[in-house]
Amino acid sequence: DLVFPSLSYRTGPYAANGIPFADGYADYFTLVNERDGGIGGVPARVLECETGYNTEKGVECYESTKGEGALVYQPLSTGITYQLIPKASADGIPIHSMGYGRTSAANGKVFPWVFNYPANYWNGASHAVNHVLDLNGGDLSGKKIALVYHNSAYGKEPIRTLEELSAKHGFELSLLPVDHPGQEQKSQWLQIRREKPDYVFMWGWGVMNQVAIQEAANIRFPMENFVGIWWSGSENDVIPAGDGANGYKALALHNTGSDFPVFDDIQKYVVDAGKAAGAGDQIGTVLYNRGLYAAMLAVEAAKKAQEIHGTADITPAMMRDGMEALEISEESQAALGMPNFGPTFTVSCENHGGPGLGAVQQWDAAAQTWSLITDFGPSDMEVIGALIEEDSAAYAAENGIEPACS
Amino acid sequence: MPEQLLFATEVILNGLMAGVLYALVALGFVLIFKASGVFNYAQGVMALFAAMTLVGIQTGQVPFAHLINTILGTEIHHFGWHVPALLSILLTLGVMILFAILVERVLLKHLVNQEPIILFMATIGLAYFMEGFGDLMWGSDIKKLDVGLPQGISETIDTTTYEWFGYGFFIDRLDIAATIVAVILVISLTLFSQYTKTGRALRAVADDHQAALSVGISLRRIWVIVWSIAGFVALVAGIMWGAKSGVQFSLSLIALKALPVLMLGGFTSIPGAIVGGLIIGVGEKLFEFAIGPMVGGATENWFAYVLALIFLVFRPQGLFGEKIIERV
Amino acid sequence: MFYREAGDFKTSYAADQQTFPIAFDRYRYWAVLAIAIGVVPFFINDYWANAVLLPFLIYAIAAIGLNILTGYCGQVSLGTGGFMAVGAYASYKLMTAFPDLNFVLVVLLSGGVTAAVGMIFGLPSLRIKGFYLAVATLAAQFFLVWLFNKVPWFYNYSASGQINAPERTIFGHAVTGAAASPTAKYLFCLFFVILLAVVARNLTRGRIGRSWMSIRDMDIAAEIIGVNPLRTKLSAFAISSFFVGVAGALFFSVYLGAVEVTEAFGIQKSFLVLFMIIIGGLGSIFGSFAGAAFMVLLPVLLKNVMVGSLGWPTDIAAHFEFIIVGALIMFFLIVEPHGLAQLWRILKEKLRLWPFPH
Amino acid sequence: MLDATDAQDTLLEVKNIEVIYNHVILVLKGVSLTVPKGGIIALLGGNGAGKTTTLKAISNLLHSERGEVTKGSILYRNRPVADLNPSELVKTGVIQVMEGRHCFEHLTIEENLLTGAYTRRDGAARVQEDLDMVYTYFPRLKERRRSQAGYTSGGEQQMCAIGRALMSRPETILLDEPSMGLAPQLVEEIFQIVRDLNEKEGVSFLLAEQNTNVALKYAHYGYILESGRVVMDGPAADLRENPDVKEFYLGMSEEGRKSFRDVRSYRRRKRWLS
Amino acid sequence: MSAAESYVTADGRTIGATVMEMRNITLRFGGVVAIKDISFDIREGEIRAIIGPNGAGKSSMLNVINGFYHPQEGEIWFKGEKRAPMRPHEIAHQGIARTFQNIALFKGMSTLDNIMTGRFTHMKSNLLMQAFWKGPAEREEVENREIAEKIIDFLEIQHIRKTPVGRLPYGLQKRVELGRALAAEPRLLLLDEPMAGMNVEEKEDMSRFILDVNDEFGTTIALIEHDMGVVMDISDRVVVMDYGRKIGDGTPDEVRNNQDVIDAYLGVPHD
Ligand SMILES: Nc1ncnc2c1ncn2[C@@H]1O[C@H](COP(=O)(O)OP(=O)(O)OP(=O)(O)O)[C@@H](O)[C@H]1O
Ligand SMILES: Nc1ncnc2c1ncn2[C@@H]1O[C@H](COP(=O)(O)OP(=O)(O)OP(=O)(O)O)[C@@H](O)[C@H]1O
Ligand SMILES: [Mg+2]
Ligand SMILES: [Mg+2]
Repeated sequence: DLVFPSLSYRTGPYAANGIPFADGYADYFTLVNERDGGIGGVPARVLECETGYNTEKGVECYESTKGEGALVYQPLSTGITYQLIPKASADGIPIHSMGYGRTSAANGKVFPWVFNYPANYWNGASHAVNHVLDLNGGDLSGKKIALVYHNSAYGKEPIRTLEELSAKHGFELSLLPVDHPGQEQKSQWLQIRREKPDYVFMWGWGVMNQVAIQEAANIRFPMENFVGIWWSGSENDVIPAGDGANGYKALALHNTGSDFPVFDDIQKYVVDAGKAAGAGDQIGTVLYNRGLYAAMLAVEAAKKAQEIHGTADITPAMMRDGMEALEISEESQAALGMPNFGPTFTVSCENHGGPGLGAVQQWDAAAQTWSLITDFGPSDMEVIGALIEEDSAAYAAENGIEPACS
Repeated sequence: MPEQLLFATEVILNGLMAGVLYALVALGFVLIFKASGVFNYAQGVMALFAAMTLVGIQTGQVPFAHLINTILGTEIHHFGWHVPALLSILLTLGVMILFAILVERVLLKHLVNQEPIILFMATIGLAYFMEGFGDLMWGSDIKKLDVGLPQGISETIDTTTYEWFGYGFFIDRLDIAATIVAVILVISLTLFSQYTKTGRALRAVADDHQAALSVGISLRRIWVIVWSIAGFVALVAGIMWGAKSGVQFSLSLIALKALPVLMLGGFTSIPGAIVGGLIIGVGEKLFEFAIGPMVGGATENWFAYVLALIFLVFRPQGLFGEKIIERV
Repeated sequence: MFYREAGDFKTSYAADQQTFPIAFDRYRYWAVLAIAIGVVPFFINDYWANAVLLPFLIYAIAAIGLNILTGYCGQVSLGTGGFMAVGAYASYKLMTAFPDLNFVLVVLLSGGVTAAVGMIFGLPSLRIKGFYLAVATLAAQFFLVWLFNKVPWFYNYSASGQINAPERTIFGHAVTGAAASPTAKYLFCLFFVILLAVVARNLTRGRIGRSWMSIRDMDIAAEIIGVNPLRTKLSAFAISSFFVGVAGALFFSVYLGAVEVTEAFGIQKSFLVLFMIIIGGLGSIFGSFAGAAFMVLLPVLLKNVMVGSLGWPTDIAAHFEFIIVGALIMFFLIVEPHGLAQLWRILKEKLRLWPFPH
Repeated sequence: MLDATDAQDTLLEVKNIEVIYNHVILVLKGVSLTVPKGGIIALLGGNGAGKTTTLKAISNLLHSERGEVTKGSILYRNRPVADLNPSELVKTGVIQVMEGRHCFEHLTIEENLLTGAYTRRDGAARVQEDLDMVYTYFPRLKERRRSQAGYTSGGEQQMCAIGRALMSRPETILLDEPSMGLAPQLVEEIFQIVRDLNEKEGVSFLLAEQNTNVALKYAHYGYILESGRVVMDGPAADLRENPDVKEFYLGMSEEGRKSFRDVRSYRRRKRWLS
Repeated sequence: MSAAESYVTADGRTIGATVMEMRNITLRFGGVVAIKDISFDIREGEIRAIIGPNGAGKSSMLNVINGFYHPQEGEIWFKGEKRAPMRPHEIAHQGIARTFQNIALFKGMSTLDNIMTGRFTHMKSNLLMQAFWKGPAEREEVENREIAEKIIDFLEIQHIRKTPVGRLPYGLQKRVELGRALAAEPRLLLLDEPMAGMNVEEKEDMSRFILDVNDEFGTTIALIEHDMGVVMDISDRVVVMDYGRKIGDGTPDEVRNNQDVIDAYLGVPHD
């Protein structure tokens, strides 16, 4: 069988976010097994391992699952991703850090085993800027944008990009770090209240999101001018703030809601059959969908690998080839019962990050739903590409890697 | 008033409010420390557990639903009722008292007369236990806590101050509520510990377990009382913080915000918790306001500790703590 | 009668002052060493090295370090995570600034840097005591982490603030980086463990160790006897931080290979190492090992049993893991408040008398 | 009431107890003794004989020192004390003055004394009366009543500990080395108080005391403990006349009291058993 | 008797010149005056007793001598020099050791380690040498061990050499504490109620140890004790304190017949 480890976190500070993702990830594979009889006829097996968002446990999980023939890792934490990049590269197992992890890993010449399609944090930063550019008719000069970020590697990711973009578009950027866990953000929000930035971006995670949105509502910051990264845009983040969160925006890697044919299948083959990974109440939530989407991409890559290598029983190396040749189109998504679920993209050796398409979703507090308010749009690859080159080159130099495409 | 001064005033006011919230957590530590010399690491987890239980009762959640469903293959989640806020607070209080009794029975009883660090460690074990247990019981999703506390900017203050200074101060109504609750708590607890026989017994126990036993103070009773009160304080803190940020794992980490308060106010002083809280709240907010931007921000966590440290160097027992007796 | 000391006479004080005065203990020690050096390396694989043995060895060093400060000198510290971070970042800066520097030296120098930092943060201990000091050391913890997170120089201006350990070799074998074999990493850490354990043992049984313990047991009396409290406490902070720094350097470079300071060296780490020494036994080198083993191995074991063998869902298993670890901590403290080391000592005393009850 | 064998009035009966510390250290090897109602019983013996341990076993405080009674039984008013926790024991009227003072350091002297009345339910006025009584016994305490006990001198703390026990209006007092660290007149005074309480209020005493001279002067009956065993017992008057007791516990030889300066050979050690 | 000249006692010991002199010492704690304007001296080789009712300020006086308390007024002269304010550990290095009224042993350490700690002021080896336990460190350790063992033999506590002192009965703890103080080979030994909680036999032993130390090593001893028998028998001169004041000073016989002392402390003239 084909082994897909899932380094999940159903405990610890981010459990509330880890659970729906892990459920979605697992349910999709169950669906594929039940409905299609596996991938190319071979059943998929999800090996779940609890990391608690803790790096050391992540290492233990990696070591204990890799021997089982793991095809691709979805580390689900920036820290663990950094951790696994050299290890997995040495072991020849691909990593898919979808929308997180090391951004410059998009450079497949330096990071042959790491993929971060369809979009990464730097794309995200650019999406957010693009969105406010759209709102302002393409001119941001003289505008003020504040970034509220989790004071960690993850939260610091967009800073470089935003700095470049602020130089390019002439907006003023102010940085407001929030320390883990982020329960107290009075200072940051009072500062926002004083300085009245036109827009606030947020790179938050866990309780920090809820508190930020709550505080923004408290100071009556206009919610439609508040844009979070895709990790700051789940139901968990907005519901505690109640009506105050109405109009809050977040970036999206994929579509929202459960209005897709695939969910009928999930209901039929997975939930009704009593095989759902979770309690079933998370289906259709943003993070469940994200888990589902990640699993879908993994399955598609596996199919691709089977196709390339002509064998159903693929190895991690073949899986890598499949990922590198992955193509997601309107049609392929529709065929899976997920029309327009995610952006269309292709992966190549030079570009493991895809084109970096993203959309914006907005919260409707009355209806308790997220919905996309834009199409999947491009990001400023001119700026980002250069940054990726620079950062990956530094990594290559430090680690004596000769960038190349096989 | 010049603008900067207005801003600073607003920061100070909010610092005071934040300080009150820290103090609420610190209070739980102080109670238990004062009464038994135990540094209760589990205080944060207790707050979390109390808040989770409150929400669970209020929304009619089935405890251990996940476990039951996994074992029996059932699909139960909710009882389908909704308990009024006040009743569920009372019920939760009952649960916390039960918890206090259990802690005494299972744990503290066996650790009479041990060194403080051992007792500290035991509460760490307790914290681990409760962390797993609480999650197993109520699930680790984020829960919204709603007992009808007001929230959001206080319009009255905003508009009045706007009329006066041309700049409306931001004060959160939740903070105002917390302040009122905290003041009532602190006053009643101070009176209790200073002027009642039980209060005196509490302090005796903290000094010397064996001697307390020898004069007939029942450690077991005292501990149950104290842990029940601490459970109540944890519940109050859990409600306030839970209303602010939802009920979920990170709630237990608020303990870290309470430690510098504790240090500064003194481990054994109830009023110290409040004063310490206010100083820390104002200090860290002001520092972040004035110096933070120059050094890149996010200074609050460490600055609170450094501030407390500076105070300690001059008063090693904290502002109001009992003097450390050094004699030979 | 399994364990005996009768008939084991000493004819000189030097012999009586050796590390293991009882022959039986000595044999057991050599046996453990022989297995660790001679047998384990042949059976080690990635899983055992990366998931079990490396963390165990490295935490053992940190635990010994903290035990020197807390168990021997009585100064409770919650700054261990911060000091480990100092070791880690020092080794990172040394490795990247001096690529040719011998890696053993890098690790030792990192310990030295940490010792200096530790001494600075040890200064308040002259006035602040007990739990107040414990909380005060949290200032070090938070400040150091903030510093490494904030000042880009420490992480060589990398985009995310992560640091990555470049490859370094000892005798031609890589010990850091992805190419390092589990055996090489294991032996490298083992070398430090043995070296530092012996040093710790020597320090704690002699003049310095006694001065630490005297400060721990009764600081006023110690001072009246002639022990200089400031120097003694600072030396404990320095030595302890040295150990913790070495542990931090190994933790980063050999074990994880990439770390982010807030995640890897947060407050949880400080608590974890403190748990180890209390569970293991304050004031005992053996206890440091026992505690590290307990806190590292138990969760792994529980996980493997519950998820691997019993097939429980991972989240229920994880919750039970907390419940069980917590319950065991309480259970052990109730049975023996002075830790696993004391439990072992009592067992030995019982064995010595066996089959007689007293 | 001088005869300890008078069974119907027995208050406290220790039967052949064995105590082990830490599961391995055997300290008491079969100690039996009786305290009759209204008796003053002295427990004598050298350092480490097990006096303190015996008292702690009676007041149920061993548990917190990781010691346990493994054999034998202790009955107070024919009830096994093992069934009572220390605080219930105090309520039934047994209170212990612990060796080494054990005052509550951070409480003032007066608060210390008041904690002694913790178990009493007979109203503040009665407690106040007893407080005054303690102050008349120990005027020094009255002077220092507002000081934290931790800052008072050794003797003051000793008075405080004794006074605290008196405050509980006990029926039986277990006194562990009451005279330790007290100035000579105070020692006499303390024993006067003991006799007073005994005669006027019928309080019974079990006292472990090193000051054999005084102890035997005031006690009715004595037990001598050596290495965890009772090696001799008898009415106090008889013990005082026993030549061994005279020599080793009272410091008298045939020629009368000898000077400490003249004791040349300290290597001599005669024991009844060991 | 002027301080300068030395004399020989009845039992043949030489009492030398003044080693320590307290001049007009006053010590206050807030409102409490623990010591009020007290002066006295201690001469080389003598056994100087300090007696007085409870709370008279005796222990405080010892604390002043070894620098734990700093008197508000008065001067302390040691070996003919006025002593500057010092930390206790510096004073220990001048050769003053003591025992405590409330036993202050290092509870977690064995008897042997406690006594070895007493040797602290005589040990020099540095950290690095200690870390590798070779050469000078080991040698020094063995040499000092020999001295410690002598003291253990002397005090007859061989059987508890390796027992953690926390477990020892009160009387033995007192003895270990004496051992620890002796290990420092002090010139001036301060003993605070060394015989509290001992029976006559043990007091005899203790007296013997004290006399022997004084005799064999010529150690000067200042002693607080409530057992008048012991004090009268073994001390050369006695200071009597009451309420922080000195009410008597002289040979045992003089003190015993001093009416103030009788009133305040002895009650009846002691035989
Ligand atoms: N907590 C303990 N752990 C181990 N052994 C102990 C403990 N307490 C006492 N002992 C041992 O028990 C024996 C009796 O001690 P105990 O304190 O009862 O003697 P004692 O007669 O009161 O002596 P003293 O007159 O010196 O107070 C001693 O040998 C002592 O070492
Ligand atoms: N650190 C201190 N703070 C406040 N008061 C103190 C302090 N030390 C001693 N005292 C007070 O000073 C007085 C003298 O105390 P000291 O201990 O010297 O008495 P002592 O003569 O040794 O008595 P005893 O024979 O009872 O031991 C006592 O009343 C005591 O309460
Ligand atoms: Mg005793
Ligand atoms: Mg005294």
